[in-house]
Amino acid sequence: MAKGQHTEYWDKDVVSSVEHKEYNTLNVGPTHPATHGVFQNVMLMDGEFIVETEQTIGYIHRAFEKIAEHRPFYQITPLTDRLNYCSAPLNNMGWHMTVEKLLGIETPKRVDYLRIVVMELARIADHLVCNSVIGVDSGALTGFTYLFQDREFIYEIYEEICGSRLTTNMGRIGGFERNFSANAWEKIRYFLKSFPVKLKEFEKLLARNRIFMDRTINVGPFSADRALAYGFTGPNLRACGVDYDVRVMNPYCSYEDFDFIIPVGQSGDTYDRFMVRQEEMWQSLRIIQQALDKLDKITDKDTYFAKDPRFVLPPKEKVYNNMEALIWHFKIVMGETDIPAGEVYHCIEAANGELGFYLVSDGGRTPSRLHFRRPCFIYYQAYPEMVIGNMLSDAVLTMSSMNVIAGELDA
Amino acid sequence: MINVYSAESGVKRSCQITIIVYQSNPERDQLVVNKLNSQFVDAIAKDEVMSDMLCLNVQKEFIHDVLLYLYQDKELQYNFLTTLCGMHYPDKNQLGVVYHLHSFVNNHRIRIKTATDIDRPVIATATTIWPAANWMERETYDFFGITFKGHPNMKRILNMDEMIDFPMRKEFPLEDQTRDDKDDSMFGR
Amino acid sequence: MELSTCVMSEKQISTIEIAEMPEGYSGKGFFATSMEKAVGLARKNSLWPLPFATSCCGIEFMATMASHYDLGRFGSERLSFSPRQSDLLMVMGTVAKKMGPVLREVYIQMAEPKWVIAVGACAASGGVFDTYSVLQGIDRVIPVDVYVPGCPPRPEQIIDGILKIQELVGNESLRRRNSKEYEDLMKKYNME
Amino acid sequence: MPQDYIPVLIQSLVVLGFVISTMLLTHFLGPKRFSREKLENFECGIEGMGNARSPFSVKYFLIAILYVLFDVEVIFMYPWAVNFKTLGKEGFIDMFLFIILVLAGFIYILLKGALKWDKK
Repeated sequence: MAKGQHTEYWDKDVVSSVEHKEYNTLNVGPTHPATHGVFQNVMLMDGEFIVETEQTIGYIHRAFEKIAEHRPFYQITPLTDRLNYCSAPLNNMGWHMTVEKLLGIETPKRVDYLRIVVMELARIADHLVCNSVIGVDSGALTGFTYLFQDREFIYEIYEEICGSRLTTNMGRIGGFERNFSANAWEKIRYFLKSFPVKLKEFEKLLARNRIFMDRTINVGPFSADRALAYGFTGPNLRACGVDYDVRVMNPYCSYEDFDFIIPVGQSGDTYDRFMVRQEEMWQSLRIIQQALDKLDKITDKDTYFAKDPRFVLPPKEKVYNNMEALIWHFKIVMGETDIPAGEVYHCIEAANGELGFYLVSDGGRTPSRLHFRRPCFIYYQAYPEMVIGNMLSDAVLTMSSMNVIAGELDA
Repeated sequence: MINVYSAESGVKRSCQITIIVYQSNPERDQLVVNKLNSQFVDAIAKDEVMSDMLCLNVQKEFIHDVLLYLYQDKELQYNFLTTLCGMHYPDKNQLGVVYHLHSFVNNHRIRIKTATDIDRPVIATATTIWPAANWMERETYDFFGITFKGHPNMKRILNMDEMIDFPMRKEFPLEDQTRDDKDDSMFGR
Repeated sequence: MELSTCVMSEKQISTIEIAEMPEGYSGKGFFATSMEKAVGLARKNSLWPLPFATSCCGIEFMATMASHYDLGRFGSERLSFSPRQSDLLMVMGTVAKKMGPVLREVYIQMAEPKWVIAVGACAASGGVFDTYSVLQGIDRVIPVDVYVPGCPPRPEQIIDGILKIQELVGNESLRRRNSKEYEDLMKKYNME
Repeated sequence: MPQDYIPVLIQSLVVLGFVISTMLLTHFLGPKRFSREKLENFECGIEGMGNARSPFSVKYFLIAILYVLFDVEVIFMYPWAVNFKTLGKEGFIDMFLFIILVLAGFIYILLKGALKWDKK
């Protein structure tokens, strides 16, 4: 009230609530369409505005790290693809590379390129779900139903490679369990031809759409230094303007032979996160194309595992009529392979950020401690800071654009 | 020297598999160790386990100052707390905490370990330096029972609040105790 | 390579039968059947599911709902996230012990008549995770009608589970919900 | 003359009959099971805290009342719109005055900021 000195009661702005007793608590609880999984936000609301929010997670806590201490090394792979189940092969490959780093196994170039093709496909699949669900949360359902068709096609490629759609358990420590079939290569090439058209269509549907831009531009903005302080990694950090990407910072699995750009946003709001994921899908397509060209140049087409046979099952006909092969097969399956004592931290650029595996082994059959660095668990702490002061519908959009996956959140 | 059965040739041959310790850059490790030794006289000890990055043991009392120093030092600039996890050493009867720090500026990672005895596990909190440590410390408390002095709200995060003991300790059973359809004789237990 | 285009020849008579008619007495221009069957037919093809999707099976359910496998063909197009307007509780994914009371509360607040389908090994029996924090099967908390195996079950298996539920709904008698065994089933779960 | 309205009467009886009979039928057909837990309001699965009769922000109430006000204004326009031709010019002027008056009220509300929804 710049004009008058003292303000009578009736002169106050009619809209602002006077004594703030109209706060009511709203429970965006475990079973709520806005939370794409099971976590709970108890929000203190002043009308539509969020004054305070307090999170409860752990509704599907399955004690992954406790299970990992009771399983031999190659049996932990099925655990990892239930971490971020939207892009399961990414976690599997991450785990394989951690054990290879501990054992000092050098994988040949062909295995690295095969892994890169699979990892980039998984990244596209994860960004597909996240971006189409941002559309669903802001009301545009058509994008979801159209894009899921391509995700089904990626499922088909996974089935060609490893037989299962979602929880893939793909590859082995040191390579793959079998070579890619010709059918898989055709499907990958068909995907590279047909998917860009659909992605362009989806981008045209939402990216420059008036309603979508009003709903997402500077909604839940986050500054770069706060993001770093809160341990952000992945597309959410890049949307804030920090170009940190594990594939470039410490390249693994011969990522250094590929050239791709890291998309970076400015203000870290929902629109930047959407566009960063959208651009990353285009970059993943480029990487897969380069990987296919490099794979065609490699002459021998049938090496699909590393020379170090500690984790590679001998071929079946040898196992049936050769004593040593049978013993070796039995040793691998029962997990008696000799693992050196030591500890290793290896991280990969998963779809949500830097997915790290801190593996401590005391030479025994099972790891003595395995800690998963789960990106969702770490950056979801910043959710109150992004949301307080905004409106509830913006808070829903911020949550879905951060792509918090319940499986990875409370492993 | 490890005796290895190679699958294709079908004959047993022994080959030298060297455990290559992937040393990112030893001189930066040395720089960190020297600076820390100069700053904290006897608190730092290099960990002798085979590991892929510089690994330092820090005594419990100095942990907050070491982390703050690594965070604020202009030359080291470890601005990013990658992860923080608890450990349980049943033989030494200790509980430990492992911090992974990563300096974005000069792309260098180090691992800081501390240990505290099991009956009074209290360690200074790192949330004053990185807010990211908030939930990680709550998770470590939830799993191992290490309380972090100075933490904003020190309570369980993943398990049920009514749970009393700490599940990630080695002596805590993994399986669910309410199942009666699993008789241990079939599982060789 | 032509992937998914199958050309329907003209003479092919479509063999898809719509919902088959319940048995009844039919004459010139009229059809009579028992009230139970008519109500069952109506309920069977308009089940409104409540997707209690917690983890990986939830993503497989999204694939079932999307255009490729399309659960809408079976009448359960409309998902309802509030238990008040839902008939079928689809529990998909791991249910931790912390989630047990929530699941029980949602089941109790559902509109009668209600059915439960446990999709996936984790919901049926705790699945891969035999750990201290996972509820070993949701039938310890709520009565379950159909269990769908698989981790995660393929969309076809989920649809097969829905068809099994539709058979149950189709020939359920109108008086089942106040019959004796239903009462002590509820007593067993101490829900009055 | 009145017998021309018999089809309308029958139609309305059929409609009313259908509505009432389905409501009664479903009331008797559907099984009912009431328990204390079931009748509490749904709080995403956890038991509710506090009752729903707590005071809420004045913004909601304002928006609702303003909507009702302008809806009533539109209702007055229906008879005018129906016999627009017969009322002719003076009817137009009378209606115009009425609309101007209500518009003044609307402008007052706009300036007072009662419709400012997304600002604190």
